Amino acid sequence: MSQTSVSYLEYQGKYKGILGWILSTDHKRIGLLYLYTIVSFFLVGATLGLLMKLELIAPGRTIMDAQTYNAFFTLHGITMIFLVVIPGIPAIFGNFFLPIMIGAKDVSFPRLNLLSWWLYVIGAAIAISSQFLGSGPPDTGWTFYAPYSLRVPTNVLSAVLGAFVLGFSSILTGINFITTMHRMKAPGMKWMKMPLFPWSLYATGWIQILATPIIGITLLMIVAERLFKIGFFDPSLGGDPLLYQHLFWIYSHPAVYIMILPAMGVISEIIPTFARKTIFGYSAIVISSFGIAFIGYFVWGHHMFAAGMSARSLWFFSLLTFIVAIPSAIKVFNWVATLYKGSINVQTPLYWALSFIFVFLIGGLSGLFLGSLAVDVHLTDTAFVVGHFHFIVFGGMGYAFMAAIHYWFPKIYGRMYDKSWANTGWLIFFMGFLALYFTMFYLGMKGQPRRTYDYFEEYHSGNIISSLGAIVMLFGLAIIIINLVRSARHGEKAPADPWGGKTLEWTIPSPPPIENFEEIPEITHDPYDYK
Amino acid sequence: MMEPIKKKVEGYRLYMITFTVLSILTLIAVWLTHVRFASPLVIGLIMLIAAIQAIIVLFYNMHLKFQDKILTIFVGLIFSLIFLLIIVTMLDFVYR
Amino acid sequence: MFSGASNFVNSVDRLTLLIFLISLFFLVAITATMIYFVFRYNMKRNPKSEHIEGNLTLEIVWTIIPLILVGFMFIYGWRDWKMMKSPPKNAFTIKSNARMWSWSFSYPNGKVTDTLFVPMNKPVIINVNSSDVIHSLYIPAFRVKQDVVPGNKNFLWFIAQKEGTYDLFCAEYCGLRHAYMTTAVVAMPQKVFDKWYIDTAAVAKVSATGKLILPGLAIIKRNGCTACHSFDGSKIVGPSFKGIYGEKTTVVVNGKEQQVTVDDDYILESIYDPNAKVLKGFQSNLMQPYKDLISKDEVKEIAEYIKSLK
Amino acid sequence: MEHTLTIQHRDDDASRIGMWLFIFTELFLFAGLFLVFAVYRVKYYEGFHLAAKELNVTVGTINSIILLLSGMTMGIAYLAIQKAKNKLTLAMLGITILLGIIFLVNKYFEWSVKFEHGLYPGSPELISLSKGDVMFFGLYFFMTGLHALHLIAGLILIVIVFGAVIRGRVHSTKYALLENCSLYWHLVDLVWLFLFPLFYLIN
Repeated sequence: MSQTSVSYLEYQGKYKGILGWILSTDHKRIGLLYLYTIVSFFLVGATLGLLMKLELIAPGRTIMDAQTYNAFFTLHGITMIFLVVIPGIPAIFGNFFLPIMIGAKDVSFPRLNLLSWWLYVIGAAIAISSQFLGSGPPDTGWTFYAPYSLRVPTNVLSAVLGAFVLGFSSILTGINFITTMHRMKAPGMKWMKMPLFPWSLYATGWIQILATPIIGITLLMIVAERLFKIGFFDPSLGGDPLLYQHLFWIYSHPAVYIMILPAMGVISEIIPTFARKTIFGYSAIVISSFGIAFIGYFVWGHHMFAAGMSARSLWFFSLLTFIVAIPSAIKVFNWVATLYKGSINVQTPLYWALSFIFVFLIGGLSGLFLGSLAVDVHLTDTAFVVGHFHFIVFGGMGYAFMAAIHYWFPKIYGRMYDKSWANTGWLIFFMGFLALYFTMFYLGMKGQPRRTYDYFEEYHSGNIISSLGAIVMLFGLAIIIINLVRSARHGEKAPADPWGGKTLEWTIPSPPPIENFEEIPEITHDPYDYK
Repeated sequence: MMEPIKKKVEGYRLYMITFTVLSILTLIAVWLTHVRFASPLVIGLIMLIAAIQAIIVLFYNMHLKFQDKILTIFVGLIFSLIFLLIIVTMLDFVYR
Repeated sequence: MFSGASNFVNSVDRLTLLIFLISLFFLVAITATMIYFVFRYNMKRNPKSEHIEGNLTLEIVWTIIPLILVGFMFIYGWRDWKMMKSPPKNAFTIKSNARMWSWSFSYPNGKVTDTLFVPMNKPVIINVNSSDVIHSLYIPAFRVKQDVVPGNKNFLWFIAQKEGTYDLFCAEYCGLRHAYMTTAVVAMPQKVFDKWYIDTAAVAKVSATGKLILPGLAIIKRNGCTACHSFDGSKIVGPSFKGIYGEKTTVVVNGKEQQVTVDDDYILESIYDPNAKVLKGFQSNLMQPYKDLISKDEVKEIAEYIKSLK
Repeated sequence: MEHTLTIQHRDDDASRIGMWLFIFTELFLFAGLFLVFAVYRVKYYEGFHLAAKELNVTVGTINSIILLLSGMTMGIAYLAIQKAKNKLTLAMLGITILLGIIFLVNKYFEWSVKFEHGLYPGSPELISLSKGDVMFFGLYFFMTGLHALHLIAGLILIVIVFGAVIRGRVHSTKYALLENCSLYWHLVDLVWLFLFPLFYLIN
């Protein structure tokens, strides 16, 4: 066997053992590094979430005190948003599959890619250290709203600095991906012959580059304010707390699209493969990605409808919020239309993809309530919002992540997982998920505010269902993870193309050889060629 | 995509000319503030001068003129986006 | 839904229902189509797929129709919201002050309460103010909410249309006791309200529930002290009031420990300059000076009340 | 790793695109600050008006010209390396470094004068002034400080390039590093072109 045809998993380079991984500039190994770190953080965040739901199963103190609860929802938010969902799909599957899908041997800047991962680890370490250093875990919520975040004695600084470093990691990944797509597409692969997952990463990359610096500078201002008493946001020094919210959401709203666009890209890959049919409306899906990225840049104000913005702002943001729903709807319609007259092979990834469409629909439609000004006044800052964004962020990114890992697992590890266990896990997870988050819509309509440690008796029954749902969901999650971990080592060997996929990653062996392609392929046909 | 245009870049003189023009524009801006204080017209003029200077720096010093057109389009979009960002935020602060 | 508790309930609920029905239609229609396709065009039934690249007409149709629908939602949402910001001129104005973690309401005649009392069938404006961080005044039953941003002026208004007591929450996370920053809105017929409103003598003695209490307690409740100080010896954020009067305690002054006796002077100092001598084991800078809010006579009443808590 | 040798073919165009993307990010970093500036200028129109008079226009103008001049020398260095005139390149890079340092020294004196007058964030004098003044000087120190940090980063980059030219790692057919360094230096220039009129001139 020649050096180049060795799989990336077995390849022995300059460094051996663990160093061969954490110092590797191979995009596939970096993808897996991200996979392991992100999944670990996800489990931390999920555990915190479960503990919070257990606390809320009954009014009054159940298992923890209010300070702990507040610190938990802060850490849950920081971990899940900055450490899990934002890097999630782009850093793991983007790193692993973007070069392969466009017929390249690696990304444009492999060393920068490794640096991104290291920055991610360092940022994560700083953010997590906030729990143990200084005067106690931060309790501001992941939004760090001023002036509360300026006054509390808890250790807000390291959490903020951690988020800043993580932002850098995200920007570098975005720069790397965009450059790669500009410079390294295989000969013959025109832009409009590129598969949809790389397309979604392209749109995502631009948001990462153009939105992340805003949160960077905002967090730096918080640091300056806490350390040097420059009064950017403190009303007693002449600052305006609403300006903080503007700056924060200028990034953090587009961040939702950093999460959801790659998720949509994954779904756009899976549906044609399992329908054995080319995607319906390729260019509509591409254009809608950019529509989402661009319009999504100007809807941040809908997080602040009750905050006292000017009427003109409200008008503008509400209108654009409704308009940004349209490109997402177009994608859903195109996915469903792709199934029409297909020859559908129902497998685990398709279960996840179809349930993605279902939960994403619920998430998106519940957004209509919140986009509508008069209704939003009642629903904002209640459990309804919590339900809404968990349907979008967890239901969107989380389900797409599950779909992606079940879709590409055979390619990544060269082994197949146990399909019946995978399906069982999916079903239990799905049921638990609905119970957990759907009840939040009901609770929010009844008026239960969010981020509360305690609640009145009238909200008790809803909270019980929700908490039980969390337990069921995590049970399903355990089945899924155990199945995958077992199969990575002991599953039966997978062929190069187990699903009948047509994109480039299925033309190379599983697991991929170290250099991806013996010879760079020449592209002559469309990405989903089932003719 | 984004292939550089092979035409070789001119001589050193270009940089001396841009430097002279940029300096003169700066001096004009300073002179303007001494002539009349803080009328909206003067402020507008000063910002216009800054914008012209920025364009000179981008096109000549940063060689945008000698690169693929797509990069110029990107830069144009970036600046429009920044402009839009400020306008949209100002919708709140001006009319509150 | 449609309880009519305030003038906004029915219009908001109507819009909510409209969006709900449209959403439900799309959810059911799309999901059903999806499931139908999965069965109808299953590999076993349909072994060969057809090659369809797209359809421009369809793309246009399913762009335009949702656009029109959300356009309606936007217009109705905007129209109803406009109403929430256009109070009539003859409204009754109440000032509300939010602080960590309590509410207080002051009425034009100088009355101050911790519970919001409003007359029925009369427009009421509430001008909100915060003395520390961002809070949010939220009355779910009335469908109204307004963030209380320190340094920014804002208001909300409503007409209470049904007699009763309703929950009032803080909806913006504001720290440790955020969940307990709740109180009630009492909507009463105009006559009952007038009687309550004019009766300034009874103000110090009657709480929301109508029970007779010591004047000190009324002042404590009105200023929201109970958000942080308990009467039963349990530690919330600040020290409990129970059994402290006359006791010797250790306080921290500029980082140094010191012994003081809890007497009228210490209570006065703790209220007017709370961060000067902080009881050991408690955080400083959490409590704000109440110098402008509580008079010296009132402090005496508070001290009397604390004395009574053995 | 040996396999990377075959993968990491040199792609100067890629590194230029990467640099431009990074510059876009930097522009947005400053855009956030310009946004803050705009908001508070509207809110504290009077205060900003008066506070801006505290700044020394002469020093600011001199610094502007110095920075523009350094942009010129950087550009000449970039051309010289393409024409294989290494000595001229080194000389020009040296002058650029020098000009950058002069700019920083000027800035240092400008700042220390403000400190002597008690005009720094959190000082008792400043607190006693109007909220507009507090905000103006807060922004002044933060924005020019951040700009100075970028300038220092640029200087470090030039020193690295300087070394690379000496050791022959950057030469007439391989000058991507110098080109990117020059792009970055001009970004620092570009930001100052807006900072200068906003703080010193519009009063």
